[in-house]
Amino acid sequence: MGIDLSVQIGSLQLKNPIMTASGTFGYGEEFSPFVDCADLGAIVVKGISVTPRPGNPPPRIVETEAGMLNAIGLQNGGIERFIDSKIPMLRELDATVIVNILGDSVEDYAELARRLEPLPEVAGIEVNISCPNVKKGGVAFGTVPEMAARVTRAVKDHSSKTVIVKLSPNVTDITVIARAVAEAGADAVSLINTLIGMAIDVDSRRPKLANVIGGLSGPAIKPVALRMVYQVAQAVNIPVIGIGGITSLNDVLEFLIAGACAVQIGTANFINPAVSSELVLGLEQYLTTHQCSLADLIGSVRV
Amino acid sequence: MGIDLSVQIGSLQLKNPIMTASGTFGYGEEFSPFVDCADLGAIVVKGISVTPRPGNPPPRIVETEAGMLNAIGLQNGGIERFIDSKIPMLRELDATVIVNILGDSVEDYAELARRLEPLPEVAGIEVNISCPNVKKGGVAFGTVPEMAARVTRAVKDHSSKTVIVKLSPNVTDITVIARAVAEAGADAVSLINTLIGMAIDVDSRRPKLANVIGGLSGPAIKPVALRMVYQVAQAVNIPVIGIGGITSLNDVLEFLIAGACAVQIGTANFINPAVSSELVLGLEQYLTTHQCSLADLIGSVRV
Amino acid sequence: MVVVQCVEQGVVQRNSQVNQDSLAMVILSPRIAAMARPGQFVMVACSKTGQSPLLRRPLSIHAVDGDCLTLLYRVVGQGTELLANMNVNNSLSILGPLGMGFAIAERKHHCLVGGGIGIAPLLFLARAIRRAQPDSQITLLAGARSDLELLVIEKFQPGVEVLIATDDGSEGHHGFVTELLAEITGDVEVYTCGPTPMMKGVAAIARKHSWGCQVSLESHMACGMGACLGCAVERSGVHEGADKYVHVCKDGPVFKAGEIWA
Amino acid sequence: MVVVQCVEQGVVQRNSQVNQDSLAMVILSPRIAAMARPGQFVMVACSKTGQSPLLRRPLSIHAVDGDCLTLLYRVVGQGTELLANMNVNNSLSILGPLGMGFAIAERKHHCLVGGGIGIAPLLFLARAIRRAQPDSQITLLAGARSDLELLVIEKFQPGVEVLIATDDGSEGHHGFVTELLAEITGDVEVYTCGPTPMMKGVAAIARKHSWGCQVSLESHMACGMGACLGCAVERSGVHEGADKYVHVCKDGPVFKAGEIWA
Ligand SMILES: Cc1cc2nc3c(=O)[nH]c(=O)nc-3n(C[C@H](O)[C@H](O)[C@H](O)COP(=O)(O)OP(=O)(O)OC[C@H]3O[C@@H](n4cnc5c(N)ncnc54)[C@H](O)[C@@H]3O)c2cc1C
Ligand SMILES: Cc1cc2nc3c(=O)[nH]c(=O)nc-3n(C[C@H](O)[C@H](O)[C@H](O)COP(=O)(O)OP(=O)(O)OC[C@H]3O[C@@H](n4cnc5c(N)ncnc54)[C@H](O)[C@@H]3O)c2cc1C
Ligand SMILES: Cc1cc2nc3c(=O)[nH]c(=O)nc-3n(C[C@H](O)[C@H](O)[C@H](O)COP(=O)(O)O)c2cc1C
Ligand SMILES: Cc1cc2nc3c(=O)[nH]c(=O)nc-3n(C[C@H](O)[C@H](O)[C@H](O)COP(=O)(O)O)c2cc1C
Ligand code: FES
Ligand code: FES
Repeated sequence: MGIDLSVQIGSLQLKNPIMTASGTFGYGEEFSPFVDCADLGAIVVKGISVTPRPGNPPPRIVETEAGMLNAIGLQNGGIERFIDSKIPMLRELDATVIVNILGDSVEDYAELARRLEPLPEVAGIEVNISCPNVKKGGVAFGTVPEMAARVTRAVKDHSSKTVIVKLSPNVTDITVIARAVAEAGADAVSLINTLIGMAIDVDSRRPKLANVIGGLSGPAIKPVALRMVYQVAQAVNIPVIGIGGITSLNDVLEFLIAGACAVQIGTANFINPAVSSELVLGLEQYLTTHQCSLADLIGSVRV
Repeated sequence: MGIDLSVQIGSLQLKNPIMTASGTFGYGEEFSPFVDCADLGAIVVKGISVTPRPGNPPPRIVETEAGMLNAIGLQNGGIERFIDSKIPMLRELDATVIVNILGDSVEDYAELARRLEPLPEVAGIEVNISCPNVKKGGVAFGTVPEMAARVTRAVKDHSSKTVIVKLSPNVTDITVIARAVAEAGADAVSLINTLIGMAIDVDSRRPKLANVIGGLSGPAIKPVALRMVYQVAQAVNIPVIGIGGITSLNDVLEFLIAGACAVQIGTANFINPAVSSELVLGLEQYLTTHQCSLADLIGSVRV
Repeated sequence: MVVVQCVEQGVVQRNSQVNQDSLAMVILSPRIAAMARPGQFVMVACSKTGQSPLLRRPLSIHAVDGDCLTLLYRVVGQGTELLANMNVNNSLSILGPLGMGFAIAERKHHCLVGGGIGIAPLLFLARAIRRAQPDSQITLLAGARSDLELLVIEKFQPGVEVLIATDDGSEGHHGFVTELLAEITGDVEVYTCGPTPMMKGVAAIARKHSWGCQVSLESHMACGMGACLGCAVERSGVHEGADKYVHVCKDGPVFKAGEIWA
Repeated sequence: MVVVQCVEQGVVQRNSQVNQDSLAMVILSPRIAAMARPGQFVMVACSKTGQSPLLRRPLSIHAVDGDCLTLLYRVVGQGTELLANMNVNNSLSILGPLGMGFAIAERKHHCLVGGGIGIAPLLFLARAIRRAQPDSQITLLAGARSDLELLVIEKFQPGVEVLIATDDGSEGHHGFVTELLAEITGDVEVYTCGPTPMMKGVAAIARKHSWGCQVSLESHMACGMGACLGCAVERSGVHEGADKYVHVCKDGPVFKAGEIWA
């Protein structure tokens, strides 16, 4: 019998702690030549909104040292098209599917949760609170604890699925937000979303992204992500999912040791499309070689 | 006649906009085999406190992707020793010297400003507000606008020198802090200090830094720094000094175009100890070749 | 159409200068070579995975010879510089083949218009047209700033008529490559790759003559396989919501000109 | 003492394996070679500046021959791996010479104790002692896990008595290198470099005999020249404020044992 890699996130049991990060793995099918999605802990699909969004004008991405900036602008076909055209395909993939949702208002989030509720193909919801609240003058839901809590409650009220709230790192104290959403009923938190960054083309003196600013991801942000995961793991009693620059088995282990009970792979999928399933194998081998259980590892950092 | 590289920061005129960042250039003398400090816009010396500080136990530094974490712990010999043993040496260097100061209380900052006031060798003060306020339970001065403003006022009240307030990036909205210190009388702001990060040694399961967390610097943070400089340059009417991952002439230009009127070189000094004076030459050549003045460049980003 | 890709460890067979700033790299990469179609591209890791630069670089497939791919690339930055420094027997990770290639139209005359390094995907295309339609006419219009920049055009011959335009008149027509299209008539399909202004000009002429016109676009890419949505390019006409943009890596890089420019 | 440093573009003359995981690199680096003293080190850029890994790597000066430096290094991670892949005529940026080296004591007997790769700075030292004090006795005690790990000891001969200890007894004494010190008596100065537990053991024995003892320490470094304060090591005894730590790059890497361990 192999080693037990399963982890519990709310009412959801994942085969293993390796997930893919929203917006970096499409809807899973794009990666089918490289990864059997059924082998992963879960896939988190690209963020879905109530109505379709065109996304930002190009250029949308630019490379930086050990990272990249993106300003995709949350392009997606809306919940309707997602249900009609993506759900049948996701059923075939046989993966544990978590749907990342985003909105301009608390009502948007509630509506999305309600629409996803009847779908057996959807195992959980990841609530992206990095978006600006249109009604509150564009301040991001993720930066004000009360607003983050309200979104969380709205989603929980309309969903019996596992609800993960995805935290923004662009805050003074991420533990305050984490505690607020935990108290509001979140089953887990995932972190971090991208850091806000910018790049300028010196010749044209224009921002390299049409949107001026964008989200920084990749190995460059790993130290910040790991610190926040460590802090949040101390601050809340719900599972923490680590995200940010994870590329290698060593990175996965660092996040688990810091207190994450699962991790998401983002930008690394672009460099090695098979990385997520390689990391499942790598983790299994590591635990076998070191005769160590996943529970032994998680949160085992000695300070 | 060469091109005019001078910039005005408060009452201080710098020869050129290239400075070195506090904590990365010692007290200047360490770099004397590589750089004539008199050629630089200014050197910012390692942070000084009222009483000597031993600093943190080792390990204090760890490398990360395109960056490094440090937890030096503000080691310094205190203001007394600085005046006795470093000022005479700094006089010899013939450099424009800015002294970085740090404290546990508003009174500490005021005291440091008062002690530096009579020294002609000190051209300006850079106020590091990333330190925790011991009296207010350790919340960093740099994260609460009112506290940042109080520190600024205290220093300005005791100093006729140019006062630069150095902002922490570990906040939700850096423009709020920038505006607060500008209103409190700061002559300029410099940003960014390091992002807070962490690294774990997987074998020992211990943090790689004895202090557990540390400050992330280097090319990895450049996109975040540039974004914040751009935002702050829009938000305040005082000069902005850009810091964060600057390594090449292209980086210098990006920060100037984003709205910085000067820059500080930090981690890059470790990789190429002559980089700061090379950048002065590089900038001069660029402006000559492009028949462009410094004023044309600064804040010229077109969005 | 089922698009099949893989990641393959390619082995450099040759990496030689074709002019001052461009090289041709021949890579043993049998799986990708077997699947590739003209107009498709690969994403090349220019450094060992995990090292700088982080992202793979998109490069068109210039030719396929047996188990080998040829890439024709201009050195413009860190990634292509690392490629230029590779030696025979070095290996590099290649992801591909990617995207939708050119559709070989049923036409009497195929007119390939390349500007600068935009000639890269056209050789593979010319060979495929020759094979698929041995009796059709193929013309290459190659544009460059000067004769020093004229890349690999001899590889197109025989079987392809080659017309040249240079900005400085140092070879062929003195002027824009688009001006060479004045000489073309009949039942024509145009396939073009090069700077955007050139391709727009080509597309405008093609529309006037009611020729078919396929354009090969570039865009900054992260994944190369439709997952990141980074490579968006606006479609012509008014489109709502998620249909406002097409994605160069997956919907392209080759598009019908009318889909992009009204 | 005036310490003078420079950054020099060194050119690799030789880079050859000395055992499974260690190499010796000979680098033409005339300015640094001219200034170097035993026990000093250099900071080597393992990649082109600005590329991964970011920081330079500290390596002891193993030998100086004319205009050349030799570095003896063990491959342990990204930086040293890049060094191992360098070829003759490659160039690399070297910052040095750095730090305070060994002080050659006025003694009848100089005892050099190296553990594993810690032998690196001792060859340069042995040669300097031989030159400065041709009549003194020099003994090298070299420790390793097994005979496969015994590095370059033949380079010390003639003129240096060599005693060996291996953990597995595959060569010399079966046991710790510290145990070889039992055979040493007289007016001795000990110079040691290797794993910390070994050096602590050596220092304890030296103190017992009232020998002089100099230890060469390691610490993670960013600048290598006293500017970043990253390489701090705690001093023995109670010291207040900024004097609690010494800095390996500037105050060391060689320290009197008593300054570090009480
Ligand atoms: C589908 C496609 C096919 C291509 N085929 C070829 C070809 O056959 N030969 C050739 O020489 N070039 C081709 N290009 C352009 C080539 O991808 C860029 O020149 C290359 O990525 C530059 O990388 P660099 O690191 O040298 O330059 P840098 O400027 O350092 O690159 C920085 C970043 O910008 C991106 N980038 C820079 N220029 C371009 C560009 N023109 N298009 C897309 N991304 C860019 C890079 O991929 C990288 O992420 C193609 C581009 C696309 C999208
Ligand atoms: C003064 C001094 C002299 C040295 N002389 C030699 C020598 O002659 N031969 C030799 O093989 N090694 C020597 N070392 C150790 C050598 O610096 C490290 O093995 C090397 O830096 C590892 O780099 P890496 O990228 O291969 O390993 P990685 O583990 O990838 O390095 C990661 C980071 O940790 C640092 N690091 C890792 N190990 C050490 C270490 N032991 N000491 C200091 N920093 C470390 C690296 O510099 C780098 O910043 C010396 C160290 C010091 C401080
Ligand atoms: C191209 C791109 C698109 C992304 N889209 C989303 C999204 O739709 N919703 C979301 O919550 N996060 C999104 N993210 C953030 C990632 O899920 C992840 O939090 C972030 O990239 C950090 O992880 P990494 O460093 O491993 O990439 C996106 C990231 C990238 C690079
Ligand atoms: C080793 C080290 C020590 C530092 N010490 C100080 C300090 O004493 N005071 C301060 O305000 N900033 C200090 N900093 C922060 C730098 O001045 C600078 O803000 C930061 O490193 C970002 O710039 P960089 O990416 O160019 O290094 C230190 C940074 C490093 C790397
Ligand atoms: S490059 Fe990722 S979708 Fe096209
Ligand atoms: S390495 Fe910077 S002070 Fe020693």
